Amino acid sequence: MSLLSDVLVILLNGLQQGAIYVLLAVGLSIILGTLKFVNFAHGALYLIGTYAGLFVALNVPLSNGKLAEWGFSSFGLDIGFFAALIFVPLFVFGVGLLMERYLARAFYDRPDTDQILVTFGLAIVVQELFRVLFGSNSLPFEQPERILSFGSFAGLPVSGPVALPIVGNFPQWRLWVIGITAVLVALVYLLVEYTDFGLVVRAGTRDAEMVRLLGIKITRPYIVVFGIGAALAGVAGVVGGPLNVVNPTIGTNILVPAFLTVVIGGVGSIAGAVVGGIVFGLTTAALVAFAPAWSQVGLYAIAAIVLLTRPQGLLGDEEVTP
Amino acid sequence: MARDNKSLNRRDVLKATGAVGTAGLAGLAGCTGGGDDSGGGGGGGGDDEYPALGNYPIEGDTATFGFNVPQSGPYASEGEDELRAYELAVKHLNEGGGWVDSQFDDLSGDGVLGYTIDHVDGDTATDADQARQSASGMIQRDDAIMISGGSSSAVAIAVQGLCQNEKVMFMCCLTHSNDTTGTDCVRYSFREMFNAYMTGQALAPVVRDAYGEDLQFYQLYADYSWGQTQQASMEQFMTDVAGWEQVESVATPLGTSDYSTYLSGAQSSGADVLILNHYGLDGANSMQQAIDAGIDEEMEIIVPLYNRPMAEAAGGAIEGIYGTVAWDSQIDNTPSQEFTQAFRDEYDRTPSGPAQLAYAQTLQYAAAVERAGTFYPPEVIRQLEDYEYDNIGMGAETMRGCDHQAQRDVPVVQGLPASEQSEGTYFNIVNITSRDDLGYACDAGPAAECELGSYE
Amino acid sequence: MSEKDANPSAKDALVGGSLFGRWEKLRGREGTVVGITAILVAVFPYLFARAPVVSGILQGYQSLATLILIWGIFAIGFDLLLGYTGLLSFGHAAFWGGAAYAAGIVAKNVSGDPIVMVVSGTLFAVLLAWVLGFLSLRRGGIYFSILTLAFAQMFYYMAASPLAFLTNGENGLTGVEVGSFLGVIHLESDIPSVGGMLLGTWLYAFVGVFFVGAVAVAYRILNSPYGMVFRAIRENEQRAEFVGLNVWRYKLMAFIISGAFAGIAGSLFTIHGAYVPLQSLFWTESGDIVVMTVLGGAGSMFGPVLGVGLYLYIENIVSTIQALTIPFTDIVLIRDFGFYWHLLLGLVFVVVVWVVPDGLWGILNRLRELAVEFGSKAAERLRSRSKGGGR
Amino acid sequence: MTLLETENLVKEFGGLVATDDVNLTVEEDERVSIIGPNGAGKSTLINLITRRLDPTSGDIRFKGESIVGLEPHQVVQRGVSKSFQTASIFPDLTVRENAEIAALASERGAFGFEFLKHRDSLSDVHGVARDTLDSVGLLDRADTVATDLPYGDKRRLEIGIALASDPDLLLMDEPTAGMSPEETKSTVELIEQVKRDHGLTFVLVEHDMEIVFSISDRIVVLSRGGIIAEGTPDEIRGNEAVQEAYLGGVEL
Repeated sequence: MSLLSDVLVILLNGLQQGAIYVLLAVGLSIILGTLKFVNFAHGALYLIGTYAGLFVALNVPLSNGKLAEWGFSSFGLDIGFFAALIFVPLFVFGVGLLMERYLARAFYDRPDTDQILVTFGLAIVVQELFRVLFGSNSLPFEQPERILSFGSFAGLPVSGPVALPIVGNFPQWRLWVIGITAVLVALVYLLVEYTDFGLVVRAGTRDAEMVRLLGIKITRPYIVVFGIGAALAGVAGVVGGPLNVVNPTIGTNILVPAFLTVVIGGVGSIAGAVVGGIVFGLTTAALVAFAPAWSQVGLYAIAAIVLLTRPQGLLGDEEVTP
Repeated sequence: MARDNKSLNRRDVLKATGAVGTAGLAGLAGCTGGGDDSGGGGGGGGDDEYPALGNYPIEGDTATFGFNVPQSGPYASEGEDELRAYELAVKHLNEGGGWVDSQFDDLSGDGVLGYTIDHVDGDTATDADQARQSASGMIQRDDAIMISGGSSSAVAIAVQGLCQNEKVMFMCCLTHSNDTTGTDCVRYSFREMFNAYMTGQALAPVVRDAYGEDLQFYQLYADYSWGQTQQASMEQFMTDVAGWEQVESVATPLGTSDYSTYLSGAQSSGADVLILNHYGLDGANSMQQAIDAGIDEEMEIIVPLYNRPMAEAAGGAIEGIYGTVAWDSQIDNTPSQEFTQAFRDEYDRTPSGPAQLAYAQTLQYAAAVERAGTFYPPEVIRQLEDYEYDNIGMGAETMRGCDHQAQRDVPVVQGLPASEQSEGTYFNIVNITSRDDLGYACDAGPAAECELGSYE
Repeated sequence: MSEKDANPSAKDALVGGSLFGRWEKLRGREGTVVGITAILVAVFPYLFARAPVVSGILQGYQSLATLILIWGIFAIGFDLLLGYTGLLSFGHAAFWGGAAYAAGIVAKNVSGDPIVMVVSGTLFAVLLAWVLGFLSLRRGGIYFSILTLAFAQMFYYMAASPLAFLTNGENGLTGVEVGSFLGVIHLESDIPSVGGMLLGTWLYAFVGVFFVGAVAVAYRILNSPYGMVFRAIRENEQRAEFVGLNVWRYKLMAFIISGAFAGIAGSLFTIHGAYVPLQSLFWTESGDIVVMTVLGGAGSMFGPVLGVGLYLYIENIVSTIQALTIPFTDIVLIRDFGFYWHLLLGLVFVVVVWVVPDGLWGILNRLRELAVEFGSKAAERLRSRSKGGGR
Repeated sequence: MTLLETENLVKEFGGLVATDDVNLTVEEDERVSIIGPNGAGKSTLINLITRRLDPTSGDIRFKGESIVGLEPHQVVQRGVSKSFQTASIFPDLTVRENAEIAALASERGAFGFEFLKHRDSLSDVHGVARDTLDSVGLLDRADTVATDLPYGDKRRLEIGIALASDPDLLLMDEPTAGMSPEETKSTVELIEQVKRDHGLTFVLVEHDMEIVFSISDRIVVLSRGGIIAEGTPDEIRGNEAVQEAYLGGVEL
């Protein structure tokens, strides 16, 4: 109604859309920055996170795919959303470690192109595996009504609309998505900026060769970086899952915008990933409000413009070697 | 399966004996053939009177149907149900049962024109490109005499264009765009399903009675041809029939999965009704997000076209929301009950709307072949054009000759709450809007843009 | 034929004289390569779709044969960029789909002459490749891949909505009327007599001519200074710059040339189907050409064509296999085999990238080398034995 | 005639001054070595001349014309060639092809449109390539794939590539780095021979003082980005500032 409320709505929606990108982009970015590894299978980690979230939080009926054929009529532990928020990142962290150990490590010394190709292939494999197991139709991922409810404590309501001043009704879950993202990204930021682990990561981002020469055994921080990146993608899957339908293609669909977020923000920069995600979210939301037909085109146009005018990304360091 | 080792097929025999090509070569078409091209194949009497065309005449004593449905991609579950219905139709054609015994007098239950019916299936993946590749394989390799399928308009339009070129008949399954029998219509394709235009006509009186007159409505629509035609007809009929006023109509581009900003716009518009012209998973997304934003507390929501994957994905979000469906097992008449029963007996599950379309279209084609006395496509087409029937559970119908669009009733439904949903049951039938209140003349609406193309 | 074999090498001298040796020498000649390609193109549809027994096993059909050649042209051009110049574009759908649309729109509004369609589609692709290449090549490595991806997606979404008045949006471009070739030959019709038995349709012959032409041109490019420069850039871009080559402009040329091949292929795709699906611009199409090229063998002339054949064969024929049985028996190994086709393809792709980066063609090449070695050894033994006998 | 001259050349990275007001001249037919402790700015200076880096201020002139606005390949086309610190070759191409690429660039320019011309017809290119390989002693290995060469031969090839560009000035960045004593010896012989055969002007950056003092006409000493001494080998040997720089530097 009022211009102010319109602007606020665009802001909130933009932040929320950006939040999922941010979660994915931070992981992608530290992996790319520190390990110089291009992970086109990051979307697959998101996919795994979403299905794992569904599995832990709910119990959904299966009507399609091989699992249903093999007699599994439903799927899930149904132990609540909060549990998913705890267990899924741990699980995907583990998946990330495995991926680092058995795939990425074999490719650190191979060209970017090979890294892109092998992870692109892996993304196809994971997607198809999920299609085979769960069917290609969409599963409903209902938003949790409450989290943290146990015993006499009813828990915090997280779904449904909430009345905000000026804005009016707004889907509560979207606010939670923004909040959870902010907390997690802040944690990762603190970890990287203020711990010894972070020091190695930051140094690695600047000059991996130098860190190696200094004799720091780099393998462990590396593998942890990969795990953290994966875990963030897992969280993104859990919190983002209930916003959209869940099917095997969501991983590949989100990969492209997530990658664009990284490159427009600046590789290796957490702040850059945050800024990139917010820029994407806000511009998409604004275009939707003012020129909807161009909202999808706009995302890619912005990425192209940023890359051409500021190749190192909005917050990226200038590359030393051409 | 028809795909066993055939060392030579009919097309090859033609080429090898130098009997020259079929269609094409201007001026030659129609002059060739007429001889003994059927190559000593068995069975079907009377098949020699027509020239070779497309995959006619049929080699051997088996006629192959091609069922091109989504087996991967977002509509796979719908495709699976369609395939079940197709296979059931083939079974009934060959062995009797179901509507073959009770509703279709033209059919014997012992094949069609003495030919045994076989079928091949293909995966469209709800992708026009792949659907065409799959269909051309069926036509060229498996010599399918008829293709049926489609779970989206883009696929149906792409495949029916191919079929027109290849001179092979296409029986549409689920396609709702005006264009299928409008600007992109072809001679070789027939549609039983109603279209976006008719959905608008069917819904308007129902929602007017439910929500009252003098309301304001706000539309979101998927920005491609189906969404555009859907929103145009909703605008027209909500304004003309329901007497409502449109506040705004906003396009959501293809590929949108987050509708929150669009929905915020609708929310702050002050309109009373929100019409979400999104189909399938887009519809599941936008509907779910509208409910999460609490829009259902402030506005009434209408979703013009439902399908089962959408209902499955949206879960309880569809509660109370009006829309239309192709057909529903709860429709109370003899053919519907018979089909539901036959399907349940065979598969132990409830058939979906598209399943009924698939079953009906296959039998409809077979019956037309029997009436024509030949598989020669132009004659079959002439049998279907302006054919009147009342045997597939949607009342008295006409397959109109000018645009190949069935003139029929349209079921209007409301979504059930999650607690009342069960496998195959997602909706509550509110009304069956009579075909007398629907449709348009041959020179009006989408039909005005239709040019069917040639028979041969 | 990989570029390594195209050069006379010491190995040839070793095996000279034997039958293998003579063959090895002939293999490298341009005329031989083009001639053999033409012969293979001529018998392919017969073997694939019509020959007794063979086609029964292969289960091929005419339009798939045509489609394989069309994608083959696309792949040959793409490999000039990926395999030879070392640039991984994830946006070639823009040229393939862009040309397909351009050819279709020209057919609808100007002329349906197949030659006019190919020329206009290709020109459009070249212009687009020039502009996108100019912009994308400002960055190297993954940035190049992502920029091309971003641009191509931009075109996809533009074709989907804002330009739907031209492209017919989601429904795809329908109503494309392909005219007759030279005003006489309707491409959809069959070729009379023996030509028809071999080639099938005029359309196949039309596409086949372009395919052979594409092979000839690509072979020539690879043996021109460009071929050398492209590989130099792939091997060591910095060094290429420091011998005084304008690396950037050569990269742009590689991009434009590969765009031109994609353009020819895209235009032929429209002629083939008389329809342009919107998906032809989607990024999965770019992904498909990457998979095909790498699977077959990037950096070789015919590997990518092999990859195309394999991919399309699996996609269209293997995917319809209901159950995998042990040949000539009814023992079922895997039920619903076709259902897994994409998964299997993905797994094979990962293995190829990981273990055999030169793809299936590389494997074949190694087998061939083994055979040559074996052959020359056998010949030698034969010679020594005959000498012994003479004494 | 003055071939190369830098005028008040400055390069700063952030606040760090890597090249400090360097005025360097190289005359035609002169062999100049640049020495200095680690971090003295030798590589930066070379990278400035080859245009890999943009100077912060100052000018670089080659044959009297400023090359500051040029791209690296244009500088090479003008006649400044460079051999790298590591064996920068085209590993999967044959030795012959390695040389041919360099010859192509010098004979046919930085860019051409001859993509349909068969390379067998480029006799000029083949000639230059053959001569070059002959002069670096790799002609008998012309058909070997470069990556299969032993390290010393790779470095020879690297120098060969630089020579095949037909340079007027050759910049050599530590040509013996990482070599065994024998390889070093043969490389020095190669340089001596090239010097004799081609009458080449070159600038050598080198750590090995034995080589520097044996083949240089003039030595320039850099420290902390600036020139602290310059002169014949004999003059440099006795220069106190140089000894100070080396003793006070990071490395002896």
